Amino acid sequence: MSGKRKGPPPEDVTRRAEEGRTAEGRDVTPAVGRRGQAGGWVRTGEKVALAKERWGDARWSFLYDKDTRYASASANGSVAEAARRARGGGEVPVAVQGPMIHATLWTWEVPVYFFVGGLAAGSSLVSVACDQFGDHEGAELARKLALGAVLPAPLLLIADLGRPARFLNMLRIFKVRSPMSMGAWCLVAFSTTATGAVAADVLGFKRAGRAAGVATALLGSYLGSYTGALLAATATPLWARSRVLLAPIFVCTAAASGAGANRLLQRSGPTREALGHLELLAMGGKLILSPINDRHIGSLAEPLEHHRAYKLSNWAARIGVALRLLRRGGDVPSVLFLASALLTRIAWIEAGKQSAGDDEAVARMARR
Amino acid sequence: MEIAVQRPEAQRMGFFTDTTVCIGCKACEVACKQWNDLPADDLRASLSYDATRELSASTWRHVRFVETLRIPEPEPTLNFVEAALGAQLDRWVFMSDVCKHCTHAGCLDACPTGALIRTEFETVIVQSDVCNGCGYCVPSCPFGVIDRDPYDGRAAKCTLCYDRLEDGLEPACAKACPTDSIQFGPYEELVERAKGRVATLHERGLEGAYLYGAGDEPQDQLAGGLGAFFLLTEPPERYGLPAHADSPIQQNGPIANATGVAAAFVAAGLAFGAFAAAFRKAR
Amino acid sequence: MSRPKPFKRLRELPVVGRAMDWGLGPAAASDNTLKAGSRIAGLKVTESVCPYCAVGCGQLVYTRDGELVDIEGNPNSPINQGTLCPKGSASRQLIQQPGRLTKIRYRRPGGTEWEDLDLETAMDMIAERVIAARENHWQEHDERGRRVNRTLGFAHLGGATLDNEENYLIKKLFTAMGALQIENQARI
Amino acid sequence: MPGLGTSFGRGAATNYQQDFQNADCIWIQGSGLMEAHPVGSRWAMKARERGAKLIHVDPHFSRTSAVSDMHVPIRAGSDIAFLGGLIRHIIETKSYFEEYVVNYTNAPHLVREDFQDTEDLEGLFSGFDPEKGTYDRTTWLFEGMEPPGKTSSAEVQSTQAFTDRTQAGETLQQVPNDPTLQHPRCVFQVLRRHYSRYTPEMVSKVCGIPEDQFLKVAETLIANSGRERTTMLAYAVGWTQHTAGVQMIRAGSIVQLLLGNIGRPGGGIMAMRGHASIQGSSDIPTLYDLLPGYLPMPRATEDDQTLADYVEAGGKKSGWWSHFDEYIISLLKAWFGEAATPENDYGFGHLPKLTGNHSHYVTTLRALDGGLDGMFVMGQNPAVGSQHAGLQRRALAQMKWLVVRDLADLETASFWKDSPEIRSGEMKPEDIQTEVFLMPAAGHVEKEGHFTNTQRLLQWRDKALDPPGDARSELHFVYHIGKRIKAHYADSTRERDWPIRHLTWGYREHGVHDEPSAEDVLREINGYDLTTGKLLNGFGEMRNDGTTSCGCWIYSGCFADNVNQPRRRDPGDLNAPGGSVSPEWGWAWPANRRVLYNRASADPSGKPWSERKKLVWWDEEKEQWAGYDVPDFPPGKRPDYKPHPEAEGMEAIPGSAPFMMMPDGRGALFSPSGPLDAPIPTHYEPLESPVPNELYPKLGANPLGITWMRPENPLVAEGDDHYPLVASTFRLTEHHTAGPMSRNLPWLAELQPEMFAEIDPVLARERGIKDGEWMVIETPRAEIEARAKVTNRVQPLRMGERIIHQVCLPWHWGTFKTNPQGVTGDTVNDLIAISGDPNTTIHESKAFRCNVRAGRRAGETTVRLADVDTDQDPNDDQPDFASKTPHSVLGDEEQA
Repeated sequence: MSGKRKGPPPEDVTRRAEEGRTAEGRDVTPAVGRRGQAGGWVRTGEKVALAKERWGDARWSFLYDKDTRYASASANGSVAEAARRARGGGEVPVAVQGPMIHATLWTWEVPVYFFVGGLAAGSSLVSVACDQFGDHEGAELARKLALGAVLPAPLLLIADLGRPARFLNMLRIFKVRSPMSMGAWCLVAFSTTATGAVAADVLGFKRAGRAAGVATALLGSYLGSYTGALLAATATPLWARSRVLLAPIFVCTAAASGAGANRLLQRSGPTREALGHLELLAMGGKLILSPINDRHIGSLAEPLEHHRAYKLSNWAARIGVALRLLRRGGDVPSVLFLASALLTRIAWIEAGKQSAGDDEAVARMARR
Repeated sequence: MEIAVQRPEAQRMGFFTDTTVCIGCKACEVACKQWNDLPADDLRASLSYDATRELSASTWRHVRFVETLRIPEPEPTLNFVEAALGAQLDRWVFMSDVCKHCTHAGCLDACPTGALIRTEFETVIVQSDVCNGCGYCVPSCPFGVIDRDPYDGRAAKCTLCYDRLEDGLEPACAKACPTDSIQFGPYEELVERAKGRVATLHERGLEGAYLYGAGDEPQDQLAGGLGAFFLLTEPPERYGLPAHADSPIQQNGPIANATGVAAAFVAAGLAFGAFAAAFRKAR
Repeated sequence: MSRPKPFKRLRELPVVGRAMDWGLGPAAASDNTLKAGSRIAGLKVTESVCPYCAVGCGQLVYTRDGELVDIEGNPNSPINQGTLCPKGSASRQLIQQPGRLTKIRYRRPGGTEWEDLDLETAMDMIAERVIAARENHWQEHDERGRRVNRTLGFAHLGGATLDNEENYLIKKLFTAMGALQIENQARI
Repeated sequence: MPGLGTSFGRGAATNYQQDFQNADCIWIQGSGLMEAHPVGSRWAMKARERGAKLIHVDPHFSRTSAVSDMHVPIRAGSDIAFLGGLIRHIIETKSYFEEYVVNYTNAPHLVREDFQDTEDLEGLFSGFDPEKGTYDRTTWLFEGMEPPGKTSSAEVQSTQAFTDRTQAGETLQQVPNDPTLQHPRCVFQVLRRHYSRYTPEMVSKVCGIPEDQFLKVAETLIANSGRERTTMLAYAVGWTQHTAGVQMIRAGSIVQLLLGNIGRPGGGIMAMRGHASIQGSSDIPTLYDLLPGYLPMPRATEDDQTLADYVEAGGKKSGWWSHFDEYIISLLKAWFGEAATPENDYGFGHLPKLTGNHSHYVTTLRALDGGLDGMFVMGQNPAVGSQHAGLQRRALAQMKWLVVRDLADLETASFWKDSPEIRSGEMKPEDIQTEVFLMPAAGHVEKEGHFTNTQRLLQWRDKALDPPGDARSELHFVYHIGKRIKAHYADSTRERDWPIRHLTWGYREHGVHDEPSAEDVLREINGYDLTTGKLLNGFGEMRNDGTTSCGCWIYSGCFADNVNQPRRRDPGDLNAPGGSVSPEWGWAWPANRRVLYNRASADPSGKPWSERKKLVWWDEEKEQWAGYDVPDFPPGKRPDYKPHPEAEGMEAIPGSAPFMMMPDGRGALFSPSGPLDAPIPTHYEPLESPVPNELYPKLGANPLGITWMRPENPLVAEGDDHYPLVASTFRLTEHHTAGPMSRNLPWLAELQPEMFAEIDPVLARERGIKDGEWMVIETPRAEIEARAKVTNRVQPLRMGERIIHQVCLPWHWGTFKTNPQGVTGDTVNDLIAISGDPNTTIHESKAFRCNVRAGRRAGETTVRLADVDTDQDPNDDQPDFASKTPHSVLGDEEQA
């Protein structure tokens, strides 16, 4: 099922059709259910009439009691062995009858968020490097860019939520285990330090600005990489099997997009050149890592390899790299790298959906 | 510990779904919807006798109809007629699928809001008053169980009737199941009984019977052991189940995070290198 | 197949290991969860029988202030022992179904739409019509002169989900009126 | 259920559902037990886990087959050939339970010398009248017997349906017999000869069942019957809905008698009935031909002119029916109270009299011809659920008024607004003069009362809440209409109004809606001793002098000790020996017996046949029958009791004869004056069969099968190759009958949203039909569309050289829904002709001819009937009923 549906759910249509209908002494609202929750939890502390306490009604079983040959009292060791027989082996022995797993429901907001997050992370890195090498003006610009890039991120994330009004629940707990939780916290922290850094810059607290920039960059190292880890830590075969290289690939594109965006805006010659090197290296990294990953995961990569956005992203990267190596095209390669970064993320998300829908692939992955 | 609700006397509870006594009646699906007051899904043309097709945010029990009957290839030969005449109609298997309430629960690990928790019965539930519908749990379930409702926006799945358990009632599906294919009880007892069942079936010659999700050696466990486990007679893929599974976060998270952060530092190194080179040249 | 060893190892580490469980545990439990309980606790229960097939499953009907809350199987019944089939499980929806009639609908001859009718009026009208049908089609004797005291002017077709008490009164009243064409599902 | 009634004495399931668990083999035929009765099958599944074998004989592989050990695909409608094959196999291999057969069945009785079998007369028995198409059954009697009553058998034919008015006037203990079973005219030998040609090869040829598979079934049944083991047979409408339906049940009964399975735990025959109280609605019948307790509705013949005539014709000198007079007099006392006196025959003369068949289909045709003013439809949906539903809808349009009572709107109430005929333009609302009252009914939890389930168990429902708005129970409706009618006639002095004026109607009212007391009605059903005013404790206390009243004699005792017995709710200790009987849960008729004829669970000397299968036995110390169940036998009658030759009533039943409802106390292998169409079941093809009758090529279908030769009811003509396929209908777990109780409930509708048809891959390929796509099913009556399910669950059958394809149709859909989440679909009953079994007038929906093609239907379903001219005299209800078989019978052949 696709992510979200417009309009009222069918049962609400049914219910509304009967609105206003009354009957003496009785509620005649039809019982057609409500979504998203288990109906009516109430603790009264009272007993349930005609039910045996402590799950007594479920006692084994009413049906297959000792007067049947349902189960022998003692199991031999063959039980684990039987399961191993059925579940073992590298090949799927039968035709798969799916569906196996659910694909992600994320729509365009998520890859765009991944993109801007990566861009922001890359920019934060650029700002530290600029500071380090004395281009403080460039650093300030990079910090502004990082802030500018990260500002729409929460909006994108909120827009993607099923219940946007509950965005703050993201900060209800701090869950190290969950990349989504860590990512949300990281985004908050990153936004805070990035805002602080820019504010300090603007107010003239140079040192504070730089320090905040360093902190932002440190957070950026996670912001730029966790998105890949987030995908890899799911059951979607394409992502899960890419667990080693997916985050590095995302880091590459993050760095390239950060560098590319900065390069388009920076004025200092050396900085621009350095950024040119960086985006080249980063994109080159992506162009090297991606095929390695694709080969590593074999046929699971097919939905990705066949995805138009993926092909486009690769071509954009290749042409950009070629132009850059040939020292042609001026700012065109940077634009291409930015496009490639965005397309890469779109491709990975969309291909992931296809991958999860491929029951054979899911079954195969689980066998190996 | 993971357990969010602390009650001293609580113990692990689970489902044992024995497909060898399932008659495919779908009582569990309806009993679940009745108790949990869930709506009907959008209508879909049915495959086999299965119009529900999969577990969803509003279908927490789902009976799979496993067709082992193959329709012969439509070759216009006499053999085709012969094959159809001689087709062996001995297997049509039904399996009531449900949330597995994994020991290593992918959805629970993934949830950023704490909406998903482990209860005192060691079951995994979504707290509907917390969930903000981020959707991360959906691809994080290796069994395709949890889903986000397309209209409501929140994720929802089987709670093993948490509210009923609190009052000492058995879950609605297990209670309704006319042939006790769905059995409910304290986990350890349930596993012992299930093992005994497998042994009995083996004695009767049904060598293919096995437990899916319980009774395994530690290295073979599915997601650390399933709170709701199954007795199956065909390879798991026939039921849309993976042969192996674990919480994807526990399986892939550390590695993916490590390589990601490492890559970020490599990128930082490269950035510094690029700047160093450029600035050296400029100087 | 790969196992989650790194995670397990991480979790066993002294400080980091603890961190891996942050966000889980009691802090995550919500108010709604802590007050969870079945909504039928303390409610009035009535013992009933499923209206669908002839198996005769016992049902427990839980009501709160005259409103239906839940119908499930009666564990005491030796027939179903608390279980129900999908239809029986849906019987709350049968009672609270969308489109459930609560008012009489009347369609006049040649009418194109339903009209409303008061219950008492409808009962009077129906009684009038049955009486008329009886009178108009009364047969004292058949064509061979044998006494038959009957009317073939109206008929009854009953479902087999009617109570025996209801069927008894139907048979009794209509037979006394001389009606013969009293039939039910048993033949259909 | 005359099939069971004429075989054993009572037309009801012999055992109880929990007793499945005690069976060693469960043989399911003509029933989708797991699909249609999921909770009943709970006990079959338990039996399986106790080692029992499950056999499912059915045209298609269903969920029932999936959990059975064996699925035997059979051509729909060929069951008697299969059953006859079993009978032959059991006899020829001497696998019958000899001691049981000799002592408990009529196998030793000698049949009259002039009896001629189908084997001599090419498919007919002696006594066939080709003019009338009926049998004079005199020659079927046992040696020395006289035909019962004064009425000619043709007239019996026209009025007898569903009654157990059988073997009247017989006194049988003097029937010459041969306990060695060797006499050529003894029933056993007659049976043997009758089935001699039902060989495995013939079974294969007729039913399409491979010989080895047939033999495997036979061997399994035999291996699981006898002293130590029992087999239970479960059937349902898969047997009753045939023009030879009663004979199918009879054949199954014969198998169970030969194997010695009746009256024993885990044995017997479970008639799996389809509706909550369908057993109850035969016991307390809303059926034209019965009064409560299976007393026959009086006929206009000389047999029934006076009470004395009626009792003489209906009662029997021996066996339980010798109490006949007590039952009818007590019923009249219950209905007419003080006004019923010996002087006025207790008002018997005022009862309306039958002159012919007034069953549902006859009434429908009468309505169609404009002969019916109005109809009450309560909890029924004939516009979908009755056969030839298109005809039903057209008939509704001819009535002056229609009262429909249900929980929600449905096809029958809205036929004038939304039906295939309205959509096709054939009928216009403006032209339909039917006045319709659609009355909201109360649901099962909104009223109190009791249902009688498939095992004769009366179970009381308490009322949980008030019905909403103007919704009322049927009890309320009938009671208050009754009050109005009584008021209208209160001052009448006309003779014809006597029954209304004197009808007892004094039920207490309670609640805001003045609901009559259901318990008061139940008390009346139970009966009173009018001398003391106390409730009767059972039918044993009833008298024939007008001092007792009872609304339904078989239910007498249900309010014993002034306790609402159906409301008892103690299941007892289920794990105790015999604990599965649960005698304190509800109340079963008769006399709370859970296994009928359970005297047969003990051997002739009164000892259980085996320890494993003990249920009821003679306790020598206490000098009475004892056991886990209430003995279905006079409690103090010694097993060695031998009646005096002149004995009458129950005195005439020997202590070793377990079937005390039968005049001779024995189970009927041969039924001399039971069913109208055969004393021993014979294979007849369905009315519409694509194959000739292999056994009786000159005959084809049941020569007594009822059909209506009218232009609106066209049948496939013999030799018409346009309809080469066999269609059969079946039920799905997810829906209930004609659908109003399930199609509009979103929770159920989503589970089976669409009408579908199951066909085999070979047929699909031939017709270019693809799985999941649309297909059309066509008969001379209509064409409907459905989603194709191409599956091996339906197999083409090889019958000799012929290959037959079957089309299996679930029938729950109709074209109207009350809410957006409901589902609709074409109505299968539009396809099916009206027809009838001669004994019951139950139609044949389980086997009829059809054709299929890919695609959607061209117009509305029954548009082909739009131009059929109906020109019949509505009062001409006699002639068109008389059975006319579309197949040639011998008489025609001879003329030709």
